[in-house]
Amino acid sequence: AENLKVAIVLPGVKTDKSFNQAGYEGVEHAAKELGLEFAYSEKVAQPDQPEALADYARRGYSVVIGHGGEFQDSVAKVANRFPDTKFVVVNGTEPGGNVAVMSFDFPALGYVMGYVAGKVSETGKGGYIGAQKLKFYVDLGNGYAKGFKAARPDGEVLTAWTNDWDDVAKGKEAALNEISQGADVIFPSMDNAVVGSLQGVKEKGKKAIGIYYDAISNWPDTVIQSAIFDMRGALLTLLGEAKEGKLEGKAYIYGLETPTAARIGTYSAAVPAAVQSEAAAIIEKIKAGEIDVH
Amino acid sequence: MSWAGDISSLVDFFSTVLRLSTPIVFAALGGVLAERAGVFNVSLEGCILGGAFGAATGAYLLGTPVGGLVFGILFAFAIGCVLAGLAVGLGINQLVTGIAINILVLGLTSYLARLILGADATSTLPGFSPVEIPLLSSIPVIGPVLFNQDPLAYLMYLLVPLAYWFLYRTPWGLNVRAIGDYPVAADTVGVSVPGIRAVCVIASCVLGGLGGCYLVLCQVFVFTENMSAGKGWIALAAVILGRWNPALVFVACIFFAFSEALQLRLQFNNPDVPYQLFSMVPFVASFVALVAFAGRVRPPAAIGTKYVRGGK
Amino acid sequence: MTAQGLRLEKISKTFGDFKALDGVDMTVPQGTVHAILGENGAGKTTLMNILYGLYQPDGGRILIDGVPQRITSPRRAMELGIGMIHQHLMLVETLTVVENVVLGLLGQGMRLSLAEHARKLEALAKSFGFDIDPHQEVWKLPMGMRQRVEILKVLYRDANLIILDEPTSVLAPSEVEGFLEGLRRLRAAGKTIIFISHKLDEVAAVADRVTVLRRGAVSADLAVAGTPPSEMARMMVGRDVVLTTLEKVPSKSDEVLVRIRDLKARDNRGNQALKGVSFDIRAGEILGVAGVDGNGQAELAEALTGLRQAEDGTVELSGEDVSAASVYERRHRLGISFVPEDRHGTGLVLDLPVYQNAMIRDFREAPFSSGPMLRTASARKVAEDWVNRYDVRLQSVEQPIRFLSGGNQQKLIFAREVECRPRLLVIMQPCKGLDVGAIEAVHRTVLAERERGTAILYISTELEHILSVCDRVAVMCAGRITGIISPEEATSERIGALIGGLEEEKVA
Amino acid sequence: MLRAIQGIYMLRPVWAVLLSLLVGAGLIAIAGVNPGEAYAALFGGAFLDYYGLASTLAKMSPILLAGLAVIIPLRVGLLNIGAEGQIYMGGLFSSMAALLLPEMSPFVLVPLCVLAGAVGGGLWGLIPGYLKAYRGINEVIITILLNFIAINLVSYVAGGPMMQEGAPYPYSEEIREGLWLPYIMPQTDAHLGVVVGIALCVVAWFVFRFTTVGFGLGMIGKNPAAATYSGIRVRRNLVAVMFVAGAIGGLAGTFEVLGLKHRLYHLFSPGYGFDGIVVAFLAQLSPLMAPVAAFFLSGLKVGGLIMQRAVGLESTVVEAIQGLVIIFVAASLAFRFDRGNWRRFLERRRLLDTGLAGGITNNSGGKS
Ligand SMILES: Nc1ncnc2c1ncn2[C@@H]1O[C@H](COP(=O)(O)OP(=O)(O)OP(=O)(O)O)[C@@H](O)[C@H]1O
Ligand SMILES: Nc1ncnc2c1ncn2[C@@H]1O[C@H](COP(=O)(O)OP(=O)(O)OP(=O)(O)O)[C@@H](O)[C@H]1O
Ligand SMILES: [Mg+2]
Ligand SMILES: [Mg+2]
Repeated sequence: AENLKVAIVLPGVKTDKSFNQAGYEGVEHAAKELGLEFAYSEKVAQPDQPEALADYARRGYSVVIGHGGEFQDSVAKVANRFPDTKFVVVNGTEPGGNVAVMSFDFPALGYVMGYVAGKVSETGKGGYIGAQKLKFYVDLGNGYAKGFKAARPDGEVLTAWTNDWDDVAKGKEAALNEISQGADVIFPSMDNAVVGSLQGVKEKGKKAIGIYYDAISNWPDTVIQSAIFDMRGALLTLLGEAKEGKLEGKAYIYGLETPTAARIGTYSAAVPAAVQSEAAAIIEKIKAGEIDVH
Repeated sequence: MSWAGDISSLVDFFSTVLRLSTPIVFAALGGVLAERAGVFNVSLEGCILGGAFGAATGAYLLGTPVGGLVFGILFAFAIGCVLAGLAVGLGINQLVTGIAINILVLGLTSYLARLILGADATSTLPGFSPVEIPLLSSIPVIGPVLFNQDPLAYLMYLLVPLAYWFLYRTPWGLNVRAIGDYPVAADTVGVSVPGIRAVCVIASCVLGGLGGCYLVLCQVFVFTENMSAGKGWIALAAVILGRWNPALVFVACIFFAFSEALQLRLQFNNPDVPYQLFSMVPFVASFVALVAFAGRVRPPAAIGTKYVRGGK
Repeated sequence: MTAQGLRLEKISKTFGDFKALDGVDMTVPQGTVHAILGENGAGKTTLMNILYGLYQPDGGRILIDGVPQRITSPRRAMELGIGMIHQHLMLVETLTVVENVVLGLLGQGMRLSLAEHARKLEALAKSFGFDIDPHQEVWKLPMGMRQRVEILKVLYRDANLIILDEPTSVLAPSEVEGFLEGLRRLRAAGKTIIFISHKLDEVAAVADRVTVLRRGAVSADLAVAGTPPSEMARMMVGRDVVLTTLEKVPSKSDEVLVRIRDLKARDNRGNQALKGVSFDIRAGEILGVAGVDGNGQAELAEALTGLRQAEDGTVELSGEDVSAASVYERRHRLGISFVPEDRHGTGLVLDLPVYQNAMIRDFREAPFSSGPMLRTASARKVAEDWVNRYDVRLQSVEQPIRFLSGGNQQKLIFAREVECRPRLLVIMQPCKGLDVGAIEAVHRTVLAERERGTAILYISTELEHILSVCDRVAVMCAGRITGIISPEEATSERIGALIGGLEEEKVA
Repeated sequence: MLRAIQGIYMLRPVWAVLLSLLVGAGLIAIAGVNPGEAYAALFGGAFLDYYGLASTLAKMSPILLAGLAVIIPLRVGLLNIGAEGQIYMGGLFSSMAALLLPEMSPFVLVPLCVLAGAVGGGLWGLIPGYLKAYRGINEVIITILLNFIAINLVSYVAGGPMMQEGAPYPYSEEIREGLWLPYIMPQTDAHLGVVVGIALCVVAWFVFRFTTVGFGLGMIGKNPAAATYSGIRVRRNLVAVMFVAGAIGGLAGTFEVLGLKHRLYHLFSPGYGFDGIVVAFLAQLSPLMAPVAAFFLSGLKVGGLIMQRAVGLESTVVEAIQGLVIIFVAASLAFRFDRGNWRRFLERRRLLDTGLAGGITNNSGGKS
């Protein structure tokens, strides 16, 4: 058969070291592994999103990915004009027809991170920093808080929303603020701004949780564990199904049971071995459905 | 409020205020200089970004923060030359030039950053570390906030009075003020309008660039695309709020940073109030301050206009 | 060729299609006062701007002390020892007097020593009989005071060749006297002075030689001594000019049209500028208001026309109290017309073409509009008609009015304010900067209005003009009317005393 | 000769575009893409392709209206940096009307929604207008601050009280299809907004050119003292003009909601208000030129995106090229043609030539 052509539309820049970059690299990786042809558009503002999706469909791309929940609606509109094209909404909520949605089990990973953080925390206070209250990031934060409390029933998680995904300085200030409130394990979940938060945590000698990739490689003294939402793995799986023509209009949610897509990263030495094995047990319980992370 | 009672928390709070205000102060001083000379420098945003990019590149390539500072200043200087050439030399509309330069700088810095910094973009760059000033830094609350800072913050302390002195106490400053208000009069007494305007614009951009340098070399130690994130616009607002007077502009920047820091704080105490409402606080506060305290503020009269000699 | 002094050879300058200067030759020996006369628009200012480096000539050359010089900028001119007082004030209004004076001054180093300069400036001012506060911001000063600052600015620079482009247009007579005396002293000190003025008596009093320009070319160059002023006027305009009194028919009506009682108002700085002014004007009567500039005249005019809110007092027109009427109402329903002092700033929109300036007052009425729509064609026709009847010299009514000479701009304003058939005409400084021909034209217009039965308030610092056209003269000092007298009783001592605020008389 | 020079002069924006593209070609080539191909995609895509043209027109709607919202006050002497905030308020008010008003005939409800959007933007313009006219507070700073406030306000509403239950992104419920603006090109997103925009431009042109109201406003812009002198109520007019400008900015937001997204999204305008400033000056404040400038700018933006998709260029290059084009075009427009200067220049050359032919150079000008 002819090559499957895949396109991804990114709302931000592909070098944000975060959500957008993960999406871009995910498609790139999957395309290489599976031998697909791929294209991308970055920094596509909201008003241009429907046209970007439609244009790729017209150009003969058979899988078009909208990278982010804001594509849900645009995809829904465009999809019925192109019945032969499969659309995927990353972090979408409403599958159906030729629209699939793909997301991660944010609460579950958040729970595990929260549990580890709660065990490591000396002050009993954790910190979560998001940019905007999008559903998945709220879920992630809630999971984190729940896990934290599971590890430390008297504990508490401070939450801050910076209202900006990329403002590094604000990211840093938010972290410093939480630290000055007594939080000592911070979990930032923005885009570029994460770097600022980690910087702040590092300066104050506190601990942090990484997101999307194994952040300990860049922040060896600061990051104790990372919630790896591996777009590469997820998209590889998803596009693999697409290549075999099995992509359906349903929700593909990758959680701890699909470690290629969602898993925990490397522990730093700051996390005692006992805690590590407790966490492993927690993961198993979540997989088995014994813990409600929501 | 709970945090107010506790000294170390207070120090943290004011440190936050200072950190948030420093890049804006740099840019706003640049804005004062350009606008006093009659040029509306909308490209401050681009200058901050360009300075940040230059700082990152310099620090990355040369491995020292001083190298970063030099590169940052050079990059902002180059932007200043472009703006001066276009807006002062050719007399192209200052707003359009500024906005176009912002777009260009955003594209170009991202493009070059991908080219030069590439995969190393996440790693921490060398930066300045705080220098404690003996004695002064041991003053309670104020000491650790003001006198345990990085070199660029000290530079800012110097620049504010320096800018004031320059504008109001030197013949050059007099020339600048005259040019911004009634360039014809300045021209007829032999003051070179385009020359001084060009110098002011370039200096203004360099100041904006210093704001960018501070972001990279003293605050976050990485470069990220579009990391200026609207600070240039806030600086412009501060220039007007401070009535084109360096000292008042400094106060306006501090006021702004204070409300920003306050809103970040307030969020923790009131997690149930939507954060967007808090995000509005600095802007609403500035708005209220403006309406409450500003009388009729007259901008330099010749702002935004091209000066052509001759004509009746 | 004169070794010492200035020589201009065959200077020409074109603006667009218009030849403003056409081969002008002029020689000014060192240590003399040289006057330039010419109608409005003759090219005097243009010539001086070329000499000062503001314009580049299209042809010809400039020799200073026998050496050809290219004067590329005012800075170059200053280096050559040239200083200039500009016809339109070149002051930065937000700066103080002393700041304006030291602006651009060479050799100041890094420090702005304002206090020291202020002291020197005060001494200099005193030697010219001027009284100024060096630390006052310029925007707070009345026009006459600003003109003094402009003069001091140049004198302070100690130039060798001083160009004075209409330096005395809003000075009071006593100040003019001191100023002319100062010029003579400068001449005695060996300075060269080029003096442009429309006031022939000033020229006669101080100049050695005079060059007369007509339409961009030199029409005469002669010694002042032995040339009567009427002869100079004739050479400027190309015909005889009535210089003194115009014949007046006595006022016909006894109807008091305007009644003003105890009018009070504040100026822009919030100071009490009008402290209770009362007077009447009958239909067909011209009431002159004399006095040193800045004694409340501007506030009086503005309060009458509604541009300034009166604090207290009443303004009655034909018995109707109009104190509360808006500007629009006063202009249209009540028929108040106003020729403002500042024709560029208030009376005209310089960027608009002549015909649109003609409709500024009445653009909401026929024939300039019908309903919400402008009637451009008919506006052009009206403007052309006015241009013909009031002898406005221009190339086309489509020209931006910026490019008309001051006299012609003034004539258009008069046409506009008079053609609407006003009941009350308020005129302020109507002859500022006008040549003798234009002044005559303006005064004819004023007298024709009087004939028609309009009440006219004629505010001016030019006592001579007031005495020649007005039926009665009110003198203002410090926001009060110090006396109202008839021109016949107006001896210079009496007026001088009134202007100084010495004599209080019963209000007529 | 003079005519030829004038012809070249008339086309100067075109030369500017070509020149900037030449510079941009360098960037594209360094990025490893064939510039010819890239530009073919940009222009072919934005202006010649059916769908591309539709995109251009869809984008032109907010940009043109924002441009008009800048032009009108600027002609009256006010600099409206706040079109962005007015767009947001327009979007907010119109979507609230569309979602909250009771069911009624679209013929009533659509105009009501549009009106609500216009009023929302208008009120947001009224604030700086009032403060400027009656309090003398600089309108630039007020509009900058109001931009930030409006953006956050919409974020709050779209992510809070009006957010759709369980939505993955802060946006409101969908507005029902009966209230959508009609499309002007089938199968595309091009909606009626651009037509309204052009119509408003013509109206604005007509008002400024042919009516007494427009004449009065123009006078305020050129010399407010003279306007007061002529009996115009300057303050009142300033406030009214800012209301109208704000309303037009509000329409831009309204049409984004009713015509394109059909929901209130947070951050729905990616800086159209600032594009409006560029349009205003490229059009040299002429309402009739505004559609041309807006069409060009939207084409450039849409074409940039198409170029990304067609040849795989990074957004950074596209942005850099957009900046270059705007700078060059603005530069070319600032370049003034002075007939007299050129004629004198040619005349001097002719004199010189004849002089040289005759063997003597007697340049009577004699400039040293
Ligand atoms: N920049 C310019 N562009 C076009 N025309 C001009 C310009 N400056 C002056 N002119 C024209 O040149 C002529 C000479 O003007 P100039 O100001 O030299 O007259 P003037 O003799 O000083 O008159 P006045 O007595 O009114 O001051 C006038 O017709 C004027 O309209
Ligand atoms: N002479 C004055 N001194 C101080 N304040 C004034 C004066 N005149 C008007 N104002 C202020 O200006 C505002 C506007 O006055 P007014 O009612 O005349 O408004 P308007 O008719 O809309 O404007 P305009 O008269 O300029 O066309 C008022 O709020 C008043 O406080
Ligand atoms: Mg003159
Ligand atoms: Mg009023």
